[in-house]
Amino acid sequence: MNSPYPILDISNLSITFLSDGIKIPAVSSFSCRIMQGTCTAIIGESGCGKSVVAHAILRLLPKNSQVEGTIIFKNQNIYRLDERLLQSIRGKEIGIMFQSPDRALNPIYRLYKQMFQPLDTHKVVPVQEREAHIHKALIKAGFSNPELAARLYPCHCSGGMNQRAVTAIILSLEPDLVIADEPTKGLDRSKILDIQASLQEVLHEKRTLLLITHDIRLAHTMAHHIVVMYAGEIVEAGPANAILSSPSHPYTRGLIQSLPENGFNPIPGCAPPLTNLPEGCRFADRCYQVTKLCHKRPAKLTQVNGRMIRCHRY
Amino acid sequence: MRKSQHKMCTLLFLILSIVSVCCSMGVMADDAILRIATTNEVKSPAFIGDYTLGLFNHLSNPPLMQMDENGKLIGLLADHYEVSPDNTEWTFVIKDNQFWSDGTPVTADDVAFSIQMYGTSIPNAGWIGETLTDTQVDGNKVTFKFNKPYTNLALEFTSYSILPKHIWESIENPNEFTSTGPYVGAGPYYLDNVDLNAGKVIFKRNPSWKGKISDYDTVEISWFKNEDAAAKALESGIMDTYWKYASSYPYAAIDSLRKTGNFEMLEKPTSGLTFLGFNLKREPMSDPAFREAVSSAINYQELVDISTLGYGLVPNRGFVPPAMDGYIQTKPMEYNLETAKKTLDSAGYKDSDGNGIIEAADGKDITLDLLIRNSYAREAELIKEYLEKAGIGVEVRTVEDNTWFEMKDKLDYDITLTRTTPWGMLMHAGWATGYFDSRRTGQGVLHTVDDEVFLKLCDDILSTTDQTLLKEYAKEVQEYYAENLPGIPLYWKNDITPYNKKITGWYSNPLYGIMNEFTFTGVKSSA
Amino acid sequence: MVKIHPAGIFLSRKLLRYLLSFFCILLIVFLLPRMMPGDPVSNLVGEDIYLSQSTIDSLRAAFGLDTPLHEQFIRYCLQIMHGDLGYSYHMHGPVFEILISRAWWTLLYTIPSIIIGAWIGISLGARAGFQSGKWWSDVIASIALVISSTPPYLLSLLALVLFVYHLGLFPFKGFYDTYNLQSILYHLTLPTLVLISFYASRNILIMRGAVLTEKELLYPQFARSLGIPEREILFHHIRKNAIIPLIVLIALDFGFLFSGALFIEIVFSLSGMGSLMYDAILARDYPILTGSLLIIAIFVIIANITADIMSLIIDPRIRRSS
Amino acid sequence: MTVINIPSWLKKMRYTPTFCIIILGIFVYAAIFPKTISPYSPDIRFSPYGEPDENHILGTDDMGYDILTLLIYATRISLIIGVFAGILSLCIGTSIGIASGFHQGWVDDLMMGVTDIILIIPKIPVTILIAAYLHPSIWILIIVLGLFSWETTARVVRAKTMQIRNSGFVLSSRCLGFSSFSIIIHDIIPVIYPVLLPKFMLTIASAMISEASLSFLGLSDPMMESWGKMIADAFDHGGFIREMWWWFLPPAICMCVTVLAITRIGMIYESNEPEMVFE
Repeated sequence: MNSPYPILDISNLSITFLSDGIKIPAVSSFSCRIMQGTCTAIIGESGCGKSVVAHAILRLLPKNSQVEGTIIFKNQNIYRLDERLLQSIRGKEIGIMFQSPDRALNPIYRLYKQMFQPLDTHKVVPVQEREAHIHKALIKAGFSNPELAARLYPCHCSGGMNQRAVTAIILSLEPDLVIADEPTKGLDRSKILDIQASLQEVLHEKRTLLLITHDIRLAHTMAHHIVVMYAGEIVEAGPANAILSSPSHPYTRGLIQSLPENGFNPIPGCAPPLTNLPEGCRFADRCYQVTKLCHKRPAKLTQVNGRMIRCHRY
Repeated sequence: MRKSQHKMCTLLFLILSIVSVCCSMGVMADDAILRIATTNEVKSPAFIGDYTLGLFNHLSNPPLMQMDENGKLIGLLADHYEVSPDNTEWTFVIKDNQFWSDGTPVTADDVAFSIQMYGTSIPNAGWIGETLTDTQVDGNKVTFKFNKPYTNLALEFTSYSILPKHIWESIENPNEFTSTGPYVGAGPYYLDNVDLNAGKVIFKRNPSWKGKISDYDTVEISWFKNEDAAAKALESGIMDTYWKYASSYPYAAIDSLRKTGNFEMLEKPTSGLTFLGFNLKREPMSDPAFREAVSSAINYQELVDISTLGYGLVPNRGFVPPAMDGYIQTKPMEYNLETAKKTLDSAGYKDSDGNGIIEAADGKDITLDLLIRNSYAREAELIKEYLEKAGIGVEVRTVEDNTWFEMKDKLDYDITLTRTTPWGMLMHAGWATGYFDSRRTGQGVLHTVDDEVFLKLCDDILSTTDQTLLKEYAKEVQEYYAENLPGIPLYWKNDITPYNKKITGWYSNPLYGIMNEFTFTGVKSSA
Repeated sequence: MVKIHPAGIFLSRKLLRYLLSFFCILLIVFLLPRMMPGDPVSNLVGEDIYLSQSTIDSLRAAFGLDTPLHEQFIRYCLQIMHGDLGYSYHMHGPVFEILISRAWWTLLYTIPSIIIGAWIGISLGARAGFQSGKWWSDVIASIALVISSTPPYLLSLLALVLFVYHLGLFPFKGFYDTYNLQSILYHLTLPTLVLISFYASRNILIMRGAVLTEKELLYPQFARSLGIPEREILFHHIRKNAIIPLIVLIALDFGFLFSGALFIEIVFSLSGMGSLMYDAILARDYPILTGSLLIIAIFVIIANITADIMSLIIDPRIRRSS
Repeated sequence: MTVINIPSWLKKMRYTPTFCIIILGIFVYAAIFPKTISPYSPDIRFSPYGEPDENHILGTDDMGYDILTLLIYATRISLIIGVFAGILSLCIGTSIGIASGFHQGWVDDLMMGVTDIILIIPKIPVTILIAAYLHPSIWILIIVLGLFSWETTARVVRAKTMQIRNSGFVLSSRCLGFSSFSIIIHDIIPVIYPVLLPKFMLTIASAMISEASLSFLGLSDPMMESWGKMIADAFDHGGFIREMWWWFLPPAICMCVTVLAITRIGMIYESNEPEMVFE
């Protein structure tokens, strides 16, 4: 499964936001290598910084953010690129599906125009074939009647239709790396299966997928590699089936337990506020195997039989 | 960003090119054109119908009589006039050797036709239509017969321009007749073009004019809609002089005009003045003692300094200024707060509740309703301050001109501020009687005095043309004003007319200032 | 799923509303001048002229003021039906011709000002709103604010003194000296530039406010993530969304096209519609006042209709909700 | 990401440039206690048309009053008229705009019909009417200025409301059963606010300006000293012909600065943090 070279290499990325004079460390020392053709899933509670990482990859963070660390995409450092080169990568080589598709689409344009414009910017296909290309992408995204769908306005469509519209726009540009940020949020069962099918299609076409989700079942079916994040840090990372079948970090084990099919018992307490993080391990006051050491010293990420864990017990 | 910036500079380039093309126009060659600036606007190109055009067209169609610089009536189109002893028959002898601009000679028929036409179809000449019974023409004499005696007909006939019969007889409604094209005139210039869009009236030299001629073959009168622009145009030199009917060049602008160094000032005392009018039909204004107190509470010297910037003087009780003939010396107005308070006290107006304001008989504070038009706001502020110092409460109410006319006619005010004009002072029985006689209505008149003595005096004046008797009556009228103070004059003033130093030969008369034939035939350019 | 929006019902209801408001306007436009104190007949002549009572009565009859008000109104409505706006005794001419001759000149300087003012307002306002962090966007916003918060009369006079008196670039007054194109352009450049600065400053402020709202939404962010350059995001995406509030205002400017700019006409002594109506108000010239107010009312209604239709076309969300 | 919650407006107040607050403070102080900071009392007259010199910083006007004293005493009326008329017109305009934008159908038609009619009524004749029949006190002026300047605000607000009427968050709060009134307060006004702010600023400016043009046309009460009246007096009494900049520019500058300060304070509510994409 591991192909010859990593398409994306993030090394100790840490992002802090400055809002109203208060520093918020959203992500601290996040590093991960994503192999070409594989699907990596980042899972964790909402607010643990996983979406921040997704947006940092394409330099879409707002002005009040400070970013340290390097993100190498196809051995180009994203944060060293000039604006023009970055624009040629965005959409053409890395596509990102935003969380709330309703507000991500321009309300006053028909779907056809919103798909036509990026194709025209990146000149993906010659002009005469664009019509056919758009229809093909719409069908792939799950629209039964592409001519009708192309004439729709976002405000006239439901949430699910807009989600599929966003997918169609991204896939029509045929990017090498697709970042899906919470694709299944707020969707019912049948819609989730549709999204899952189109994501499978991405992998089928030998593209890389970075899945940001809190839906562990989706991660289980799709991902080859899983990264678990908690309060801005990686607590556990490794091959998917190994981590999901035998989670070693207490937080991961708690996540698995909280699934409906495993008894539905959630982890007590809630994540610490990012503005005043505890001394030791950030999961200390919710961990059932907590020791005095956990409260004093923060744990370091160590390599333990093929997976990375941040816990004093290893 | 390239495409939109490209568009931006093309637009800027476009605007700049238009601007540069226009500025290259520069100032046209300055051939012999006399340019007069004014703020009297011509509203429509109706030769007779428009009020302002009526003021200008004396230049091209001279009336029968005119006034010389010290106010005496002398002939213009007519040489002289005779009056029958019972003042009902007026005979005018027309000067010979006068020709219309289309070459035909001016005849007595033209005069007869014009006056009859005015009588029948012009609103403000309705009195001619009602009283003119017969018109006789023989040779160069015209005799008008009226069914009632007139003593000041010569004065009235200084404002009715005489029109060529052979042109105007075919026009069935002359008051509504409008045309911008050339009008036939008998004066030194004829009216060539009325151009509302350019904002000017152009007079060209009358080819068949036999009299003296000035250095200018065109006269352009341009009107501005605000005094600031007019003053700046004058200072910049593109205008030669400034004229406004019955008012002076703004006093405040005189200093900056002098600073330019190329203007002289023609200063002439005028019979136009600003006065405080009483509503004599209301308490306490009807009480002469109260009016006396008000008259001594006003600081006249400060009013002269502020309103006329020194180009005026403290008035006399006789109301009529020295600029009018028949003026007699009366006691000057004097400002004395103590006497004002004492007169109020002795007249029974006590300040019982000690709040500084006197009370009327019913115990309530006296607060006079001072109704003014907005151009008198400054004087009203001062009057309010003076009267309140003397113990009389004042409430100032500013209204728009037309509202003032209506409220004044309904006598819905206590005291008011308004002005007289040279023409108004001569109206009715003359010496400002037109403003006070209650039998006479009109926009600018107060019609507040219905005292028998005064009315009889007016009728006496109206029934005689004997100059010595008129002098006597004039003295009686001025003594009546000094005695009863129906209106308190605030200041007498001089009218200033600035003119370009390089131009000489200006002549000004009390009625129309420099707009008279002497100026337009005597003006020489020394440039 | 495309809804066939009931254009017919929607437009007919709008039509009924505009007919009703037109009738109310007809009533107001007729009554307002007549409610003002002051009598038109006495304004026919100057301050010093004496009108005998018989002349006044004959003139009142000629003006048609002697009949009771409701009769006058009915006669007035019939006149309107035949397209005759009546005769003005103050201006000595039929109202329609006077309005047309004055309107032609007023349009000559108002139409270019509104169009260029709108164009500058939209492009500069959008750019200032989009790059609101930059220093020059705050500079533009403050200049626009200074211009729109000083009295127009003061600004026009300052322009007159500066450009005409001191620099001598432009003439003092009038639409032209000699009736030719170059003279007209020479005379109208400064008033138009002053009027453009008024319209442009207001449009800049409104556009900047609207773009600031749109800029922070999600769809520009998504477009950026698709690699669309900033300039296209601004022009294609944000500006079209943000223009709706401005369309309403610019349509209203076109609506009041005929009323001209009174202060520009007073300062630069232009005899346009603004000063015609102002003089008609002062002289209580009922026919002119009623005629011009009626024309302006019709244009404002048309402007409002076009504004509604244009916002329907541009924004499907409005189409869905009406 | 819960943060210790200081009240949001206080937190944001720190960010408005403090000189705006100081300037507005000075003007409000001058409006309330003019006596304390004005060099002379307003009814003492000196020599007219005085140039600015050491004892008259801004010179004297045509009646000899000290211009700086007039400027200070005029603050009160200008501020009251500008702000109150602005607020009145904004409230009417916003409520009618939102009501007709939110409730479609005959409500919209009725409201917009009324707006069209009031839009067409010319201001000058109405002011003449009012000046003739009522004694023009300051409150009547505020009501007139307020009642005749809200139409454009109403139309702008209506256009914006119709735009966001069907967007997600409004629909969601609707199906949560919120009354339309609370939807308006909590959902629609915050979104409309950035468009409303420039309109509010323009309304205050136009209220002060129309007060100035009324005094220029001579329809306002001469006893009411305001910045607008000062400028109008300067034009009527030769201030412009003699190019006495120190007479009519200071009131115009005060007007601009007041409107700038009020807007700048208003701007702190213009949220420029981007819509949080990460929740």
